[in-house]
Amino acid sequence: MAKQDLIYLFLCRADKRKKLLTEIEKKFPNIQTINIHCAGRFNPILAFKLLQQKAAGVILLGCDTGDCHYREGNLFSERRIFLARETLHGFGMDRNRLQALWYNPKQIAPVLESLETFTKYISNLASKGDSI
Amino acid sequence: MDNFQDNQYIPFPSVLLDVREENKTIKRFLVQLPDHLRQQKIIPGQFFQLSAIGYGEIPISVSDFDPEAGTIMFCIANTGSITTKFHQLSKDQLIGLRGPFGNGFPVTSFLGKNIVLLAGGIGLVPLRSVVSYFFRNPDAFNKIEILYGAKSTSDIIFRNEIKQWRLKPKTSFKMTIDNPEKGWSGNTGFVSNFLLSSYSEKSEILFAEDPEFKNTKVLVVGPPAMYKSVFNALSDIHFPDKEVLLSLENRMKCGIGKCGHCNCGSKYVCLDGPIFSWFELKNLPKEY
Amino acid sequence: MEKNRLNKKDLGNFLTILKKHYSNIISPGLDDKNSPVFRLINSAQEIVLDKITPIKPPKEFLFPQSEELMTYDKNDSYTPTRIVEKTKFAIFGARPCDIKAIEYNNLFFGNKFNDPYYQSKRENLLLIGISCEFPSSSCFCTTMGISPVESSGSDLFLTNLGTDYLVEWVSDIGKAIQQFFAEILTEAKPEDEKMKIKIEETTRSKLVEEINLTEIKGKIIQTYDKEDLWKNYSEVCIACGACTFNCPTCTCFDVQEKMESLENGTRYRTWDSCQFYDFCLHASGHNPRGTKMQRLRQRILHKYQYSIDQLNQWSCTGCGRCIRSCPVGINTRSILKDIKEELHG
Amino acid sequence: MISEKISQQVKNLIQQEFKTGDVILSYQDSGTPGVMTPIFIHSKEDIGKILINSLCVNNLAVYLSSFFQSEYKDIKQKGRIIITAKPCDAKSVVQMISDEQIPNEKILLIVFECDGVTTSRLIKEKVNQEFSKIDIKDGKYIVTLQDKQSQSIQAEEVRVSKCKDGSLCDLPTYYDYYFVGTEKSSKIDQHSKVMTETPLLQERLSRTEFKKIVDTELEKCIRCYACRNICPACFCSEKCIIDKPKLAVPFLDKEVNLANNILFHMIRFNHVAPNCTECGECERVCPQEIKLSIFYHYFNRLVKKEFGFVSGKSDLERQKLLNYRLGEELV
Repeated sequence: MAKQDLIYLFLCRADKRKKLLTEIEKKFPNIQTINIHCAGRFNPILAFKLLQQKAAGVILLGCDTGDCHYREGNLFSERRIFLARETLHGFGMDRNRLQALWYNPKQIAPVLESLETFTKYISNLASKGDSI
Repeated sequence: MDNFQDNQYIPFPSVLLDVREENKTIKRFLVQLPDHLRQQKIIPGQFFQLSAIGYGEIPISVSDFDPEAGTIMFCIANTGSITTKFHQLSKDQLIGLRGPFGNGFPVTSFLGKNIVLLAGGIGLVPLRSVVSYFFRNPDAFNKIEILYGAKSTSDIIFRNEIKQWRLKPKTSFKMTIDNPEKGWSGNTGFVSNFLLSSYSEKSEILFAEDPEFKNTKVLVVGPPAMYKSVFNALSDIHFPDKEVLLSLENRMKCGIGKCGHCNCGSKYVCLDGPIFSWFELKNLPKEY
Repeated sequence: MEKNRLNKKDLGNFLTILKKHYSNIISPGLDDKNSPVFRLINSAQEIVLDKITPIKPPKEFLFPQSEELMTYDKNDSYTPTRIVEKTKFAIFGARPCDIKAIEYNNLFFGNKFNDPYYQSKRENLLLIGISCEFPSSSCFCTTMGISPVESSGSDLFLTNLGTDYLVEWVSDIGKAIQQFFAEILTEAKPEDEKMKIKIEETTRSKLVEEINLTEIKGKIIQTYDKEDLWKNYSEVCIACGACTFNCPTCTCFDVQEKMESLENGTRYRTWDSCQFYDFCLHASGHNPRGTKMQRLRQRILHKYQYSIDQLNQWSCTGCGRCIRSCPVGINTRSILKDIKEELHG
Repeated sequence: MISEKISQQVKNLIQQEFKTGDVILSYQDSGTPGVMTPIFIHSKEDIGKILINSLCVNNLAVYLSSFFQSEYKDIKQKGRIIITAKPCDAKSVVQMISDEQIPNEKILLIVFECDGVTTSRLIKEKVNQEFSKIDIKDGKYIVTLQDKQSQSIQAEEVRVSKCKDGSLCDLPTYYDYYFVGTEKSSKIDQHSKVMTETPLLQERLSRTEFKKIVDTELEKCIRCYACRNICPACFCSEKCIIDKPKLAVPFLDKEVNLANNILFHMIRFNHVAPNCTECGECERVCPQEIKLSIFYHYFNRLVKKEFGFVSGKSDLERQKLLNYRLGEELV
């Protein structure tokens, strides 16, 4: 798959979210899912590396604020993601290539919807010739 | 220069004929030699650069070489990232092979000599190639004594070979493990104990056969800590330092004296070594 | 040795003729911050010779920072492919220190085992030297026994005579291409040689200092155990690779593999520095040169002792780049002075 | 100009404070004209070597963490560390204390007033040639050129970029001694806001234009890691993710190309963003003259604006990015 539309999705406890995973696989062939234990374990430099070498976009999908299995993991991550997005901007990249979504695990539709918007946004960037 | 074989950086794909577990960290790899290497002389003590293709290259010394069958054997301990990859390989897969590099033991000069082999842990691997050279050429030496020290019983390698060695003529084999263990009736303590005149099972060659050290060579391979105790013991009995040969290991990348990683003073371990005499080692900086 | 004069106005023509035979011409030019840098040039106007020598030596054109050694792919049963450089190129305006460094590298890469990647580039190189008139305050070439107007090692060698260049055809390759430039060359005059000597004197007077190393040549290893001497400098050292990466004779490299996918990838080599902690770190965790003191000593002893043992040459040409690039101002000259003092009490 | 008087006073104080086992971190002449080099002093006799003047541009805070980290076992510290610092360097020290990299009680921080430092590179640019000697006299640099001619330069003409305004010159929140008394040169304009208010390239240019600048700058990088190793905020030493040798596939390929270079600098700035005190050392030491200031200014303002945190100015508060308490408000 070409770099310009490959998207990596870091999914908090993906092994427990079979239904969502199958939906994503069916609908978005260009999304590669990576299982992580908690959104708080997400290291932004992984996103930098992916964006620099392989992917056009990176999403982190974690639990809603307050729902975190480890109480505050996603709150740490939120700050980190903020800084990471600004880092992208600081190096002349589109900060929206890195997104964090916080969702309620029971609702799948809004997730798919935001993934849809994100893929569209990324392919739009590619068509404008905005390379990383 | 368009001759493919001129480029020393290019490995030759070679088939793994057999992969066997020696102990929990060491695996034995039997490799089919590429055609052009079959005619080449491979001296015991030399090393090859093996590539786990896609991951990187490591220098590994030859542990056995069968010129008739065209096979070569390596033993690899699982210590770093690339050796881990090697341990995941299995029969019939390909690895890259480049070499042989280094000087090797001067086996042809051992004619009529007594040889004492001191091996600590995985140090038995390069010395094994010397042993099998001798068994293939029984006239090349007078007598050999193999002194082997392992950390524990579970770390012992080449168990089958050791059984055969014990039965060979002109050969004696002694071994020890570092600490006493249940079910182990043999020697305990470091391998350097065999060199102490007060030790009950001291080396036969050094103390009985040739106590003047006129016709004896000592070959030592092991971890740096072992060298220290062995050298202490050897200097206590005033063994001549020029007759002691040992093998150094350093990080290397190219194997041909270009990358600059393995140097020890003005010597490159890959070109001038890996076999040095104790005498040479005394003049080298302590950077090994 | 035959000599000619070349009018400076004809430098453009000189390059045009040169370009017919050597498609790429590399010369000191200016970068976006007006600092001199060796780069590809297209016209005589881009050449800048009245500045100090660029901080990055021309070794990168013979020994690139990252260079592919081979590629492999699964379908092809891991058969590696080889890449050979075939473009002819010329380095214009290399100073004697850089020429001598390339000469050393030729010796090093050809020693015992041939390095085909280096040699294939070296064979395609035409080295055009120039007398050095603009030494930096860190230069010490005369200490290493190199004259600022020394031509040996180059193919042809220029000296600035004011309106003209004195052109010396040094090597066989240089002599062979002399005929192509017949139209723009004039005969050299007897006084040109005197001018060259005068330039040498002026340049020598501009150097900050010259240390006489003849007495300590080959004896520097005796300072190996003088840890206090090394610690004076290594405590300050931050263990970066600036000195080694900018050194024209530093040739250490690391070999790494890069997977494009599970099926194919490349093996490449890339500059490595003996000042890095992981330079000789064993897989077991043992590090033969684990302290900064050992690594700094290794660099200095390699330059001034080990290379003498191996190839009977200093592997330092006194270009002063290590001093210029050192973030903390470690002065190689004062290390040499300290060594000398140590050896002579 | 940092006066000889200060240099002498600092020396006198160190004489009094020094006890066996202590290490003094200060400056001395390197022997290269116009370049000062740090010095580690272990014995009382060497205190005379100390020389402090307006060429002391190095930030000595970088050496502090090495005393308390594993790699450099040979200099594990028993006594105190007596460190001489300019007010801007002192901020790095304070920041390291608040990052718990160095214990407060092991440091004797001697700060001296400074009104701008310079580097030999700037002086060379100013006189547009090489020189063989520099004397400092009456608030001027007297430069002896290679042809033995001399030229004098006013201090304020060649100040390094961080000295353009006084944002780093104020007194640090923590210090042991502070010496005042600069002489004979115009003081840095404390009210100037050059550093804090000049629009950033990231804001001034469109993203594609800015990206081009980033690419041309970082293309030159040779990854000698001088910027990382000179940085007082980069205190991971040999544990740095970039050269972790034990990883099967290295996180960052050693191959030097634009993508890897950008990745290296992204990782570095992302990591040091909350600790960077804008000391400017990374830009100064770069042998390829990469303008790293376009990045660290950006990150510093960002952290200040979004987290209200100015590194090096608060002693106790650890950065918010590293710390989270339940109920605390996010970004």
